[in-house]
Amino acid sequence: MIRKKVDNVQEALEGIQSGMTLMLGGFGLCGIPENAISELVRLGVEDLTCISNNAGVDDFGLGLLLQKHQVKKMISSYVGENDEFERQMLSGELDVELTPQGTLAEKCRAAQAGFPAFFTPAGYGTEVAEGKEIREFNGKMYVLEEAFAADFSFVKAWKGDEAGNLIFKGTARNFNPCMCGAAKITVAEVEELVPAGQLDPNEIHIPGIFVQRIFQGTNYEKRIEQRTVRERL
Amino acid sequence: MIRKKVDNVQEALEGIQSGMTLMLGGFGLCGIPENAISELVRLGVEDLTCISNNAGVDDFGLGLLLQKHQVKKMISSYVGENDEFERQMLSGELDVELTPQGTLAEKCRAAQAGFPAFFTPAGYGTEVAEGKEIREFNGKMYVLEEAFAADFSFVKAWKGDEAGNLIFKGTARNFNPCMCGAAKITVAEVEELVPAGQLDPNEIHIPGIFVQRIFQGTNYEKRIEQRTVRERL
Amino acid sequence: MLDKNGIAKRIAKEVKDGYYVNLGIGIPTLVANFVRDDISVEFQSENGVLGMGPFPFAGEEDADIINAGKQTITTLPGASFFDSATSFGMIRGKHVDLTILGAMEVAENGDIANWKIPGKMVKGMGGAMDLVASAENIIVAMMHTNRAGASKLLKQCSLPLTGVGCVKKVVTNLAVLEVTGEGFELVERAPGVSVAQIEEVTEGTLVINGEIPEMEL
Amino acid sequence: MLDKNGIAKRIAKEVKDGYYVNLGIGIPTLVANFVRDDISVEFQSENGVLGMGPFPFAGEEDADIINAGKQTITTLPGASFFDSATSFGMIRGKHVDLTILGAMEVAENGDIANWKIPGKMVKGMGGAMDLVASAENIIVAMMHTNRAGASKLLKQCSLPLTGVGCVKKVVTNLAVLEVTGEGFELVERAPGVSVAQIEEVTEGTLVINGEIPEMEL
Repeated sequence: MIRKKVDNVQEALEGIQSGMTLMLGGFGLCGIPENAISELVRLGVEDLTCISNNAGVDDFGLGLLLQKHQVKKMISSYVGENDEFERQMLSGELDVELTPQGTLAEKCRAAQAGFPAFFTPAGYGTEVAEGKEIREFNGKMYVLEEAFAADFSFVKAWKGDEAGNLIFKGTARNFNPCMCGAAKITVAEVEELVPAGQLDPNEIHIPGIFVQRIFQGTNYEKRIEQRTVRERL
Repeated sequence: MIRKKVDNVQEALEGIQSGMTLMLGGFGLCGIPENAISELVRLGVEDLTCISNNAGVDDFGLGLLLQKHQVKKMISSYVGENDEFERQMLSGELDVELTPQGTLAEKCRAAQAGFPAFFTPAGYGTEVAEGKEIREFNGKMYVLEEAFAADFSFVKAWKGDEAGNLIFKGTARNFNPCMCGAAKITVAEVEELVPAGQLDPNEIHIPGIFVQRIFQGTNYEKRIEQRTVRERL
Repeated sequence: MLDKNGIAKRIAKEVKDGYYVNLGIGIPTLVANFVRDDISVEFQSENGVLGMGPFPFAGEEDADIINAGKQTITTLPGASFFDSATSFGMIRGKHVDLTILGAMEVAENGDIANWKIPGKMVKGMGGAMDLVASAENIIVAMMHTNRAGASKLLKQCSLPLTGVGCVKKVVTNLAVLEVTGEGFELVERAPGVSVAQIEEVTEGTLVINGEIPEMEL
Repeated sequence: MLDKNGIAKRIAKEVKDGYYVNLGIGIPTLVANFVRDDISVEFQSENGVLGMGPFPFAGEEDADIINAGKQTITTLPGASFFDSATSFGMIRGKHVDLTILGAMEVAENGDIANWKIPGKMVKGMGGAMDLVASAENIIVAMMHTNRAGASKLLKQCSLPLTGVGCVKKVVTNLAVLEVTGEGFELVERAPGVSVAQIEEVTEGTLVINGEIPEMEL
């Protein structure tokens, strides 16, 4: 077993520098690497390029990094629900590359799995396809998209073991598995870290080979963005 | 819940015809759809094109279809351990398209996930790349490979539910998940079929949307190709 | 004239037995409330769940189980969770049978715009570009006019596109229209709405063949 | 001169702490038996397992748990199972640190042939083409000559290629050689084997710099 456990978030983020490109898992505030984001804020690294489906909300998640102007560029699919993000983008303070959500996921997976490029129908005929190669296959038009290249990938899992194996919970899975092994260094934070051998090899979502560092996270807030309930009849 | 359960292998193979292209899961004899293969032999359909990593052994697995000359063409990565396969191939009775194993898996996954083509480094500079587009990305050469197109996909899982959700066991997983939803109709046979709701939504390897028909298989032989043991000290 | 729930109710009639359905944010989300309960349907949300159920009862919300609108949800028997790449594999691979989404503009050739107003507002495309480029059966749910009263059914979209030639049907507060080679073919009128009222607020070519029935809800 | 186990034993010295290693069929499989037990290594098998352990005891074989050579295996704590697409994602994505495989021929520029003898024998490439096209650290384990006594270390491969310019190191029953721009650089001799003996059965350019040490096993 190759041991991936590190003692805390400080150790997990060793080597992080201003100007780097980071991947961050999560959809909205669901499944985001809360501990890593806090530490990025504390470290004050700047000029970051962040690949993340959303950018949190004004006062939580990646919104915390935006507030402190640590982010130079966001690569995301959706901006809604974050006024500061929209303001910085419209004012030109922040460079934003909007990417269709499925393309965003696959550009991560391509980096993970060693594919330099793939053809997808998403965005054909729109400004997303401008400057990109277009090709017809079986009568349908496709856009050539390239794999991402990133320095660090920060993901959040439910359970993990010391070998770096990960299991996610519910829809907190989302982009997290696609980002594992998609950057030079993948850092996983988990709600419960167990010794190797305690997770069923058949139930592992992401094998430890895709993870370089794993640590037990603390103080998860897991804020709900749109609490929606139904009436009891 | 959309019900995918059918009563038996006969019902599961309804619509199968000579001349069709089939995907069959399994690696060697591990995780092969034994019931579907038996039924294909019984039905006597001919001129089949079979996409499968291997072709079984002489008297089991896809070897049974080869023996009866039901196969016109095999698309596989490895022929070893099957004398009849090698004989038919070298004599020209059988058309064989040898494909690198990772490319084979990804051509299935591309069909499942709606990608018409992808670039892979496998086979560059070899006869596998002949006639295919070659392109350089970041100083490395890649071959453009296209998604498979198949009529039926036959897979074998460990557990499944009536909604078509699948869980595989050990290395019997192999190509099976990649082939689900990669053909017009996916037929899954399982060792244990349970009502919807009995599998944990978090532990499902293949969501039911990729499966059109599921049935409880019978009489699994699960033959071991290379029984290898160590001495008790 | 229909309200948002009315539009959702009419669209629910398009949902057939055995369909996997992806519902966009807004009016489309309401469609789930009106699907007949004698048919089998599964709802997919692109953030990674199939087999979505109703919203949870108060106190039973789970922050780890949400839909693409970031709302807390529940799951039904037969549900499954998966990652984003697999989710869009379902969508791109045409395994989802029906996609229902909102729009700012629809053109008579089936083009759709719903993610950006240059210089003013950018929400982002989210999963919409993947959905409209992949799905074969796309229904747009929207009001017939924008807040300024201008038609949203146009000869050509003026806003940046989300997808080209992909919309098959539009259900608004006033009408049901099919996108054909000739333009928007008027199929049904909303209760109490006249053909003339619809013509007045449809900037794109409106095709009217014979008597147009009022919709049944 | 080494036997197959000797070749495996020498190659085991190339396996470093923290390596994920893919072992091909034949001699490479034996390497696992000789890796130092004070380092942490995980073995990957491309049919879908990471963290392979030793063969099972008789009576404990599981038909559902095999390696790429179709042999029954066991797993160690920290193991995981996955599908073929994910498995080759590990390989193609360069997550596997070392690949050890057999060959019929190796050329002095690093080309390798190991899957086909036209008209005579076709085993298929299995996962070898993906492995050699992706891995940055590839060691070939083979006998120095074929059954007819002809050299397998050539100026150019005569058989259909598996991959081009990819082999970094070759360990045979006679020697350890590194593939450099100049040819096969002789690095070590097998016990009791002279440089002259190696020269005699090496058809490709053999580079000899200074004294060549005997290998330590």
